[in-house]
Amino acid sequence: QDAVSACLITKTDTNPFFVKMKEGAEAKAAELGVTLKSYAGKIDGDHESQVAAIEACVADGAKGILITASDTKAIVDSVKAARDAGVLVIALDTPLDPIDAADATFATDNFQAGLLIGQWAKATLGDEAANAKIAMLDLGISQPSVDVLRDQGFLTGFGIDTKDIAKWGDEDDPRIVGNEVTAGNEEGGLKAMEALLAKDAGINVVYTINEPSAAGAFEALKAAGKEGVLIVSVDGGCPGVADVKDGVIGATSQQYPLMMASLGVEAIAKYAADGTKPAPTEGKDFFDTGVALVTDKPVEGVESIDTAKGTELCWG
Amino acid sequence: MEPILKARGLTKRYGKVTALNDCDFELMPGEILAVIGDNGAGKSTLIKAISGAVVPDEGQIWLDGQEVAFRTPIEARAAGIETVYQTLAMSPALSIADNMFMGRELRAPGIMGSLFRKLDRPRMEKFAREKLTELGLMTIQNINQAVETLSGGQRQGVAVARAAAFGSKVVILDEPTAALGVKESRRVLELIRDVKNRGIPIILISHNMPHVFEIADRIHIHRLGRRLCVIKPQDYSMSDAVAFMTGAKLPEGVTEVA
Amino acid sequence: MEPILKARGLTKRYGKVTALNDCDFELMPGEILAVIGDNGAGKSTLIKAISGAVVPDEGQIWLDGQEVAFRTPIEARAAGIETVYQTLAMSPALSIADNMFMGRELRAPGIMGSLFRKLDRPRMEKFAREKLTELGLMTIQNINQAVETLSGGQRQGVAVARAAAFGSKVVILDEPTAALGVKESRRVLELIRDVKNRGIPIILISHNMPHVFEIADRIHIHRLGRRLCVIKPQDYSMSDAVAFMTGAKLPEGVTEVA
Amino acid sequence: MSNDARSVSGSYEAGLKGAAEAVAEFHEPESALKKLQHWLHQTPSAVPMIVLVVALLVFGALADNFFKAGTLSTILQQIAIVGILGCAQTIVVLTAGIDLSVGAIAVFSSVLMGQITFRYGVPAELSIVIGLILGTAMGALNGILIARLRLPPFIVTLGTWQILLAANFIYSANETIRSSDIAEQAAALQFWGYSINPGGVKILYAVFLMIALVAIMAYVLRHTAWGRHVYATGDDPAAAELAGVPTKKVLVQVYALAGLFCAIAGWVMIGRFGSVSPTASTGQLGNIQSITAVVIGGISLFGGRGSIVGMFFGALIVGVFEMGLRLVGTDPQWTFFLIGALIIFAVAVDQWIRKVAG
Amino acid sequence: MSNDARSVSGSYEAGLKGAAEAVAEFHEPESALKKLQHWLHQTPSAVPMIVLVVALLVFGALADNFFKAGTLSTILQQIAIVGILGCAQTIVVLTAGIDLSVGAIAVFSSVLMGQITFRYGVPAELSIVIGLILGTAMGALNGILIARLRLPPFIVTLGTWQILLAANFIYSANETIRSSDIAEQAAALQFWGYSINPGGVKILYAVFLMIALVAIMAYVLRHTAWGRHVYATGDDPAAAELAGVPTKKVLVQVYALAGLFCAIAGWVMIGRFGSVSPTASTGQLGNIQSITAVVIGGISLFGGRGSIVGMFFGALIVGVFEMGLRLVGTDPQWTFFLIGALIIFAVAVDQWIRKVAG
Ligand SMILES: Nc1ncnc2c1ncn2[C@@H]1O[C@H](COP(=O)(O)OP(=O)(O)OP(=O)(O)O)[C@@H](O)[C@H]1O
Ligand SMILES: Nc1ncnc2c1ncn2[C@@H]1O[C@H](COP(=O)(O)OP(=O)(O)OP(=O)(O)O)[C@@H](O)[C@H]1O
Ligand SMILES: [Mg+2]
Ligand SMILES: [Mg+2]
Repeated sequence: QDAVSACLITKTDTNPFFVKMKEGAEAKAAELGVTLKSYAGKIDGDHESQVAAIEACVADGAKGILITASDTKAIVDSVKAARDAGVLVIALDTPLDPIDAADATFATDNFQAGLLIGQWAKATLGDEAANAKIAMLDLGISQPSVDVLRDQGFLTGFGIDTKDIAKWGDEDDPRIVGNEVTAGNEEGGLKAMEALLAKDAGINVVYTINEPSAAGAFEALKAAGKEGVLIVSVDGGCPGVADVKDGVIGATSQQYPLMMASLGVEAIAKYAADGTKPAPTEGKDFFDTGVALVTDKPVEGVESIDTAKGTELCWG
Repeated sequence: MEPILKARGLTKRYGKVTALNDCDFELMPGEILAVIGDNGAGKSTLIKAISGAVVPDEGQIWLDGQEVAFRTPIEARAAGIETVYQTLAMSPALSIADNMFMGRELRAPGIMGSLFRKLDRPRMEKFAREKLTELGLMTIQNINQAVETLSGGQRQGVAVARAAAFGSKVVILDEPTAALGVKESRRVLELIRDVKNRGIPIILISHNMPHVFEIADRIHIHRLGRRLCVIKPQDYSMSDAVAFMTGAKLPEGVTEVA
Repeated sequence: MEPILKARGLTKRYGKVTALNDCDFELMPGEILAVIGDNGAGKSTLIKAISGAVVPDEGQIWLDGQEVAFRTPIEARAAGIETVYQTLAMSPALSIADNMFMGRELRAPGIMGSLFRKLDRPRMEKFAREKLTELGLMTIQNINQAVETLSGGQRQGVAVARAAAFGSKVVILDEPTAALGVKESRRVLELIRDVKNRGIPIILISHNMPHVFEIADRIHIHRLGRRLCVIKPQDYSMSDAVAFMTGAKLPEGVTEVA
Repeated sequence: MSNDARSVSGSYEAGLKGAAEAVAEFHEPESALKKLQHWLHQTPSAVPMIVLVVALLVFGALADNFFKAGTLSTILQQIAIVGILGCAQTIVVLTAGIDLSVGAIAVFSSVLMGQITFRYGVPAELSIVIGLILGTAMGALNGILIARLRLPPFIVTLGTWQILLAANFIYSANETIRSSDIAEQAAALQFWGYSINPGGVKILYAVFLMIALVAIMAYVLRHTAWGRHVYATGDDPAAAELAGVPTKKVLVQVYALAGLFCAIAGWVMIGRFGSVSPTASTGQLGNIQSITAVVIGGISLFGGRGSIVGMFFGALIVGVFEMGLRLVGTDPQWTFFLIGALIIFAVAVDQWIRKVAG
Repeated sequence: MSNDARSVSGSYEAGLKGAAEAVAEFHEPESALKKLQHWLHQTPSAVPMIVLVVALLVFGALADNFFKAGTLSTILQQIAIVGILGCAQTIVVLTAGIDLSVGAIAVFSSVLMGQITFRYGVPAELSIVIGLILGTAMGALNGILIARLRLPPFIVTLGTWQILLAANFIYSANETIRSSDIAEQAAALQFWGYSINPGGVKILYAVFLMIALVAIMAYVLRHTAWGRHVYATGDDPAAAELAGVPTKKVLVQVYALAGLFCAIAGWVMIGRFGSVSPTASTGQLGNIQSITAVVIGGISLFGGRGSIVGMFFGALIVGVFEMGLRLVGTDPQWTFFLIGALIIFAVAVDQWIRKVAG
């Protein structure tokens, strides 16, 4: 059998982020002549479907697996079983815990992504930051790692004590009006924002887990006549960047899923050809595909790119 | 005279059980035909086959000389065959009036009825009350009572009243007096006579020999899934009929088919 | 002689309907007591109150001189009161044998029974077959047939056989022959006599006057939710009894309470 | 020979002469309490209403901001979609069925309306009509599988739920249509998101639509033959069939109408969220939310019993609990926990009142 | 005067003398087809078995790697948890109930076993026992609410599902316990993840456990009084109560036993995944997965009909479809779509065979 076969396992296949990641991987695979099969969890945080997918890949004789793990600790055993069977496993987007459980990691630093928007929001508010009223729109009550990292990164960047850094919602800073979950879509963002506005109409900073929930939150704010509220988000998808451009979102941290995916496919093709494994970025224990803050209102001390550049780099 | 309802070779199998076995049947215009037979002889299955509640595996049915093949009770009803099933066929949670008019509800006059399709509740209730009064079922306190709150006998009364009120060609009654008291049974018999006097023929399944012999014009004796014979009550005694249907004796000219 | 079962002042209301209205009741040892009355008079409610299927709002019950208050039919059964309800109380999807032994299954002998709690199917089936044969219900082809595949009459036969087989203190039968054929009804009457001969008293609700007058030692006439009177069949004619229960006449010494 | 028969019956039926014809009437003391009990018994939606009022009072006492007009109108707009899906679920549940696909139909319909407008350049009004028709067709598909092939509703709609949701993602390529694009080019899609503002309190058109649908369906179910047939079909399908109800036809109609309601809910979603998103949570959770409203509203899952007004109160109870708990300030995990407890509690209270009311 | 009675009955019952006593027997041509039909009718689990075999053959033909021992044993290990949850769901569904909380009980039990060991230093064996007891208690809570307060199972378990899932997240603080820590300090937790390897094919202990539980429950349901009572309770609860079945007790026992099975499934989850993860998706999806297995297995959601062996085949069918579609290489959305279609198809085939076998 000549064709190299590879698997891509994403957290879900409904979130545009992973959809684009898959498209990037497929394009690269077609280019390199790799057979790519994709799998995904059924819901956010669906760890068991990922285990089943790894098992199916091994049964299918895949050469390599690209995985964005839903549960970075729990997946380790299955990954080990696959590696023992001679499969190259590359973690995408989210490092495993421990990070060396995978052969390589092509990831964004989600904490860094949160940190950037936190710093930006703080700098934008200036002195007002001390009296800010912050709405936190998170992902889900099961608190998957990406959810925690972005949330706690934002708070750190904003200068708020995160208490337990492994958990959101335990903070007691009075500036936080409340945490609500959004499932990462417009509907969730809207409802969560409505509820928090009922609680405190004076909210002036809104952290959102991703851009769709930010768009939902904006609808609620608009309906309440509060269009000037500062919304920050993470992802960097093209609609999200457009929303930054339109002023819906103040700033967003852009990530690069297509790059992760195509790098991953290349690495598997290389491994199949000559058995070499990819190396991490210098000074880090993973290959960082980077994160950039996209905003048209840059602030002192936080590096950023404008929406024109963001649109160029955006992933769908 | 031509039979109003005729069946030939009806057969119905339930898995291993053959409930109807090449059964023939005839109902003459204007008559009361009783169907008697042991428990499990297949009487209910026979009338279900005739009224569309069961589709026979084999056999043909003619109504008024026309071959018919009802696939649902609704089709049979549309052809004028009204049936009281042994299981009564009522919606327990609905009211007496709703049940009586199920499937042929009256609509309010004027625009409310034609456009908004509003039911004419007062008229339906009045009609239901009248019919029940005729049957002496005025012990029912409230015409809007749910059927599930009625006693077994009261329920049966409602079912009989429904069939008698709406039957136009044939009325079929499967053990209509089984759960009824003496007074109520008598009323049902009177009602059956009324229906007959309106010129409508009736099929009556019953285990009550005195009633059968009192009211029937002819008696269809059913045994082991088929018609054994048809007798006139004037020609035989009740004990002969009982002997025939239980297999103790054979009517003349019939050799039992095991 | 003390009554084996006695009730005083039983009252049961269903919403607006008062089904039992300060009703008294007595059953003597070894007797067959018939309960007759119009449809909806409250007969079924009375025996449900006695057998624990319904908890009366007011009133007391004594069994063998001891006051009892059954909250479930299981408690009444444990006390030896076995009942055939008008609705039969069968699990349609289960077999005849399973239904007959519901709640008092036999376990296999030896370790299979004691440790693994295995049912003794062969013994249960044999017993069920015997009891049904006694009732002449051998037209049932397969003792493992689901009850839902039986005809109405066959189902009733199974229920009666169950009660007769297990009743130890009192057997209650609510219209046991309503759906039965002539032959099968006769068998049930014989069975009732057998049970009586075993010394067990029986409460029989029936609308069949000839049967009642043939078999009952005393007749409890129920009217409008309460006991109107108790008569002996020798002392009155059937038409008197019918007249009493329908309100056409009043027995001596009773003034009707509306 | 038949004279023996006549004499047999005659022998005792003679006693019938002069039998009483009076109705057995039991006059009860008509105390106020009795009247209340009777009313509760006759009005199945009364119990959830009482639970609702109590919930309102409790949260009003606990949270300062609760009894503001803005909060209350927010609650109404938050339940608008669930309320409309609940109309669909109610008629299905009344037939002893269940529809797990309501949310999927709603989301897919909204995606269809959006994509037909933006992908093919069809005028928005026409897209809406097409979307409504397609939603109805999806419901009818459920109905045909259930009525014609006699498959259990739970499993059919479990299947179509997955099918429609997957089709929704595949067709839309997971792409969201942005609010600003819709507002510019296809404002009709956002119609139900408009509002009136009497005295500064914003009330969405969607809220009026939900109330109107509930009212219409309450009328249809109570006062038309079709409504009675829906109840009869759910009560005892075999009996209904024998009594002359075309149960199969009724079932297909019920599921098709449910599909239409879902498609309407899909349209309302666009107005409410501004954008068209295939990932809307309603696709996953709409079924559970609508069933919860239906059951808290006192409609029996075994069919044939309950009222659509009860469903409306059921949806409101959940909405009030959710908003109330948020205002009281519990963290999302605890909110989730408490809503679970309160669902059980609401139904327990319902059951208890019914029992007391006898 | 009663002599007139005797004469009345006597007047026609004389005809009874010499009545036939023969059983009405209808001898049918016992063709092979008839025998097959009869067997299909008598064996409710036969139909899912046939569907399964067909599915196996189809995927065997489509995917090269399908008919490898490794693939088949992988399928078995993938359905182990659903199969055990399916045992819980089966007994509940047989009583005409439904248990939406099975997955939540399983995940919470596994978290309890893990946390009790690691947080409080309790020996793993004891933690397991405590976990099993607590799981049983959660099930019993469902049972008590349903049997004593007469609340609908759907709504009770909908409530406890949310409550237990939230409690699970709160109690565990969303923390995963790593596989390597468990292997070192509490190997008993991972017991069911061990395997035998005959001929190099790995078969997990968990697979044997699932098969054993199905076999035991098949025996219990078929051959013990308690099993019959479960069926009777689901068939017609009012009739069962009148016939002497302590239906309330049975219900509480059924839900408690279901809770125990779920806790066992939780223990198995630790073995299978190595780690203890409160976010395991079984908590969210376990109920739908187990209900799917139950319904494809031919068990009626209205209670009283079906066999647990059917559920086992139902779980296998889903497992085979999922694995087969993965190997054929369909994309996840299409897999999702096709599984939806296949659920409906499997039940339609089942229904059709039953009808033909009539
Ligand atoms: N739905 C069914 N499934 C299987 N067997 C059935 C079904 N309906 C009837 N049977 C069988 O068919 C036979 C005839 O039943 P049927 O109900 O027609 O008898 P019947 O003469 O009406 O008896 P009864 O006087 O007791 O009402 C019986 O042996 C019964 O067990
Ligand atoms: N569950 C119930 N809910 C409401 N009303 C009921 C209920 N059960 C019985 N009733 C009412 O109580 C009265 C007495 O009913 P019951 O069944 O005891 O009569 P019965 O004497 O047995 O009549 P039958 O001879 O017809 O069986 C009737 O008016 C009936 O409508
Ligand atoms: Mg019959
Ligand atoms: Mg009665």
